[in-house]
Amino acid sequence: MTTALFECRNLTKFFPIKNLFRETGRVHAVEDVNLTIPEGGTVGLVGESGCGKTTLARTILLLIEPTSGQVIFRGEDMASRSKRDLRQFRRETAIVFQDPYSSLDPRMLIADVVGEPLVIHKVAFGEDRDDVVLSLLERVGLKADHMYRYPHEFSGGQRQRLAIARALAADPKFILLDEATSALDVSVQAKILNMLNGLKADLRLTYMFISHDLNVVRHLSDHIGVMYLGRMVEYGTREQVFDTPTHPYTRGLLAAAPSLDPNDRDRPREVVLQGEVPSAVEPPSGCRFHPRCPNRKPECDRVRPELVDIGDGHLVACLPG
Amino acid sequence: MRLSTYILRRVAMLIPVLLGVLVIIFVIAYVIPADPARAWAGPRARAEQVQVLEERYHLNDPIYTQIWIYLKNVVLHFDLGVSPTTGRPVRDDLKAFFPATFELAMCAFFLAIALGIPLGVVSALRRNRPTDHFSRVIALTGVSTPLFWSALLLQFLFYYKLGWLPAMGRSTIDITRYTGFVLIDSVLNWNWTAFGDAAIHMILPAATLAFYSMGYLVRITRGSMLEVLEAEYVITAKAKGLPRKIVIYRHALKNAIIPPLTVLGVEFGWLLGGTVLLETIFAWPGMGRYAAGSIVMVDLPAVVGYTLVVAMIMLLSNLVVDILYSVIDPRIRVGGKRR
Amino acid sequence: MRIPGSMLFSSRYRLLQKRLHPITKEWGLTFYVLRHSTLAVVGGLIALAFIFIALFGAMLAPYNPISANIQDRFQPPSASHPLGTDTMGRDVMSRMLAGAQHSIKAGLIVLAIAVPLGVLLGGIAGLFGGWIDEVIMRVTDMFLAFPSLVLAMAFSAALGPSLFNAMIALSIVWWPMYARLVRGQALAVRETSYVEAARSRGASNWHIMFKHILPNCLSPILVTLTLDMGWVITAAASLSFLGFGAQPPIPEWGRMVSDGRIYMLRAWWMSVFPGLGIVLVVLGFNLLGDGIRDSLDPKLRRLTEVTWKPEKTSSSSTD
Amino acid sequence: METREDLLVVDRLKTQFFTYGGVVEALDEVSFEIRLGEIFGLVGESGCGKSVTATSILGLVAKPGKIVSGRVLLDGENLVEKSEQEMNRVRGSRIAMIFQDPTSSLNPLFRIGYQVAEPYIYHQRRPKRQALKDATEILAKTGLPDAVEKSRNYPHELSGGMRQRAMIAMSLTCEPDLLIADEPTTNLDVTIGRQILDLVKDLQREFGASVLWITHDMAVVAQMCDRVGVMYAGTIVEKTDVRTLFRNAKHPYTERLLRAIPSAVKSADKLEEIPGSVPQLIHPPTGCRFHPRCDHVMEICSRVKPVELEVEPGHMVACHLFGGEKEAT
Repeated sequence: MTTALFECRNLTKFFPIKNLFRETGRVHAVEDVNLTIPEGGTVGLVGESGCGKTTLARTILLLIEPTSGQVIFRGEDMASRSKRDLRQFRRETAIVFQDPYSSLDPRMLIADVVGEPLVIHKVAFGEDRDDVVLSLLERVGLKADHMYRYPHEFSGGQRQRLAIARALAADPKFILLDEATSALDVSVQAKILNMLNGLKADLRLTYMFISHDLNVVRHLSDHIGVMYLGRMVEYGTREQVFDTPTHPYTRGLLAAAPSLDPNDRDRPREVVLQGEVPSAVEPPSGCRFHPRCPNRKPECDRVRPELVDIGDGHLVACLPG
Repeated sequence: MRLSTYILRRVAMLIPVLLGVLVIIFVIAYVIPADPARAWAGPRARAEQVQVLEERYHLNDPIYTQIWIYLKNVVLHFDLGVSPTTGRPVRDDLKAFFPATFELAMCAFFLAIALGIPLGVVSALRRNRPTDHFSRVIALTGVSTPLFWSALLLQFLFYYKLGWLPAMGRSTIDITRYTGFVLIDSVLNWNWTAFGDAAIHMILPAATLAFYSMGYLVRITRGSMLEVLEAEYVITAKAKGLPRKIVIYRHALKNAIIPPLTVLGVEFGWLLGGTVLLETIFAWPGMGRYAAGSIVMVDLPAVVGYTLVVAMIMLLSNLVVDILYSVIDPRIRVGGKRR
Repeated sequence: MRIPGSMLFSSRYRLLQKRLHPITKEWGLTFYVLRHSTLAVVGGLIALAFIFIALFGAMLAPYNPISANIQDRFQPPSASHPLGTDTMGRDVMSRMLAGAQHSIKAGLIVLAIAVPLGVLLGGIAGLFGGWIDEVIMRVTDMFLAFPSLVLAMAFSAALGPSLFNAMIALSIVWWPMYARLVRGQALAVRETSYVEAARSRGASNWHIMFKHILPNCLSPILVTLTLDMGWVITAAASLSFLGFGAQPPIPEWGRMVSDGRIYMLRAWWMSVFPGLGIVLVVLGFNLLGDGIRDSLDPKLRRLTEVTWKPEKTSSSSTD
Repeated sequence: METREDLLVVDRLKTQFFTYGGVVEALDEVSFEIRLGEIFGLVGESGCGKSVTATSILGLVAKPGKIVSGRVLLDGENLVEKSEQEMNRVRGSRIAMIFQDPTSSLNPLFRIGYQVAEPYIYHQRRPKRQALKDATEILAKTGLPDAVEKSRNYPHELSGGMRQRAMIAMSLTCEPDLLIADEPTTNLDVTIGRQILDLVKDLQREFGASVLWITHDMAVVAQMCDRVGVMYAGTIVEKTDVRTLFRNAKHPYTERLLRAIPSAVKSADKLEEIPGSVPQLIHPPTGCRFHPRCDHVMEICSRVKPVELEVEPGHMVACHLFGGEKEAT
């Protein structure tokens, strides 16, 4: 088996809600998450807004400080490191965001945008840097004459290519794709997804892919985690999660996603999720999903289910019964 | 958050700012000039006289002691000290001059709002048509014309050339003073001649002041209205088939009024600043003229007292605006803190 | 993967040219939009004329602006004195020509002090946030709690009335506006994903300040600066009018209005023309500022870009 | 297929935007018809003119834009020729619209209940008190929990899903004949979006309204619509019933687009790509607007705009692959 590049142990992030004088509450954004990202793999993270997937992503990259827990990168705990000690970590990790419009500084030339990590890490300057930028642009399917332009001259898809080129500068090992294709049209998305797959193979990258679009996650990832209200409820390989979904939430989520087959419309859906995601400030007790769960048991509002291996590393947090 | 909690919090936040304001005034007033006591005592004063003054005003103490003494007097006795030039308590002087200034500023303020906001709205609705051009020219001229010059010009025109309006002063008829506000007092006296007289005296200074600050309101209102007219909720309102009047005056206007509303506090501050110039020109017996005179005389207690009062009015007007804002916009109360 | 630099660009010069090209193109577009707004052009011309007069006005003046000439007192506008003469027989036009420099000096000095101070403090407040932000913003609140004219009056009275002191006084009350502007912009920029991307790669606060926040503040500052030029000139004139700024015999315009005040009936031109001068100049800067604001408006730029063909634009096919 | 009466006929609609940069040809002779009681889907990528079609139908095209030619017939009446006042009686009453983003489409300063009640007040002249009461009823119908209480809330106090329910309630107040839904689930989460889809379908059956469903999501089309029009760069390239579209798409664009979607059924490593990118509509490609990106491009494609051909009953395709030149010219 491959080794783990990233490991999160009991990672927790609470955001305090303060008024002028004291803390009045906490947003339970991420709670007690354990996750392993194998080197060379792609871990997908799905869940609806407010499930904590974006917070988890930022905590893994230590863009926000975890409340507790460990972020282990190549066997070393990074969460306890000082800012200066994180330089190498920062060099080897990168992030690509959803919105192609706010992710590029409108006042910077493309050469400066894409070359920024090189300058931050003092890898290359001046003409050398421009050479690297040029090769990066070619990697993502752009041309040399795009180098001296401003971001507003590019379309959404091209901007996303630029964001990927910037992520690739300074040779990272790990790229976090935060809804990286969600703002794009289908035909553009297809190109970007194909490119991401190609880059991964060529440069031996490790991805973490966050999306609400189940089909896209399925297309790209080999392992998938499903989150609900700050907790991981199911984790397994693509086949385990998509073919034999076990947690009621996963099943409901999969059933809720419209299928491309018009004949499915007449079939009754297996699980229909009612209601909305509760507030993360005062999350439900016990299993966080119990108020919406179609097959809840009496003890669900008291007992917190742990992630349990139900075979071949397929983890599910649901009380047996 | 409830509205009352919100207001209490805003008031609590005023106190440190007010303290800071006081410190700033003190630093300006008491540190920089070389020898205020000598200036007050006059050029031929003997050294002992200067010394007496220095002691009376604690000029030889360190600045924090001075601030402390001043603060104690203000808070405990509402005492702003005694003006060395007039020999009267600053509090009494300000009390005598405040109504005139406030009356003028308020008249100008409401005039500016009453003209500026509708003009801005109409300008936006008739974008790039003659009405729009007209109101934009008015606005631009307003903000570009120095107050002192337009005041002089209007005075020259309406008094000297046409003789329609009085050039100076606040009123010529004596009436019993209850509030100090001539317009109100004349009504309370049931004296309409006095009211007319006061109103006529008010026209020129108030109009000058209003014209100056109106321009800004026109611009902000116009810009905000243009933006709101393209907002999606306005399109929704149109798609609902609501009459045009309802779409514009209910859905659009209520939203468009927010940005001009938020600058009203600042606007009022400008008006107060402007009164210094206007009161000098129109011989208006208000605080502004008093302050200008005191500054020339290096009358520090008077200057500090005046500035403190003005700063307080500004902070209060900003507070009122914030409260109004939170009444109109329910979203403001959520976070408690905007920006 | 790497291609040696020498193969790509034959010389450093070509590299520089390539890098500068898009920048000049951006400014070219700005200028193009600006040029197509009649009002902005008028404003720009007034501003230019004013700067020209400020630089060379003293040389152009037909009469000595300072020395008295008693036999020519209170001359109405005529061929020899187009704007009349004042109480000491000095030519009003000459005094105005010679006095322009004081107004522009006031504007430049005030903004030269207030802008860097405001930008620095606002940038620090916005970038670091937390208690630093809290302290800086409370201090700006305190300064903004005074009507600026009153505060400037107090300052210049404390420092002693002179034009230079009036400028110092105005700078002290002017910086909070810029601090607010830059802080607001910094807060907005700090939230963007390009800053987060930079942070994720280990960028320092200073990198973010100088590479992201300040460049993004440039256009709003430019607009405010132009508009403020007019405001500062008015404020300086107001101070002089009240006797806190320029002292006689300096021919500052606000002072000239003040000097002519008591002679309005006898010689209206003494006050009217200097005042008109101020109006014109402030109007000019206002028009120019509005024009610059419009020309930096992304909506208008996009619309105009299509008609603007500075050179052949190569189209790209990948997306 | 049984013949049903057409409720809305859009006939060679041409909407253009007159900007400084030139004329944006947003819609180029778009034609389709919506039958009584059906859900008609308009699908396409961003900028293809879906939303402009909706605003054109309602007569709400934003300023530099204008309907240049064509007709919009609602029960035989041409909406394009109607005056603003006449249109106001149609909008919200006979044709209602649900927008994509419920957050920015609800006025932040008014209570939900009042906003829903407005059509009652202004179209049906109900007294305000009655209208507000009726508004809570229709809100309850859309599945808003605690409708009475929620109707007194401001939009920012509700979740995205609840806001969209309020938008739907608002559109149903006057029992419109036609409901235009402009991507109403795009900004919502998967499970909430599905609830909204189910809701609209249920309400459509109950009210018997026709629906024009605008979306970019093929899966939503598959689950929601009876018939579909596929748009590309301001034109309708293919128009058929939904099952035919997914089984037997004919136009090269539709065909490729369907294969570009990462799908649950086929897990290919590589997705289909369409070369090139969507053209600018200021100077759109001549002839068939898709020809620069098409694999099957022929000489005629760049010269002549293809007309719609019925390749099988009820299946219209605008492509030269399926028809001779004689019909086109």
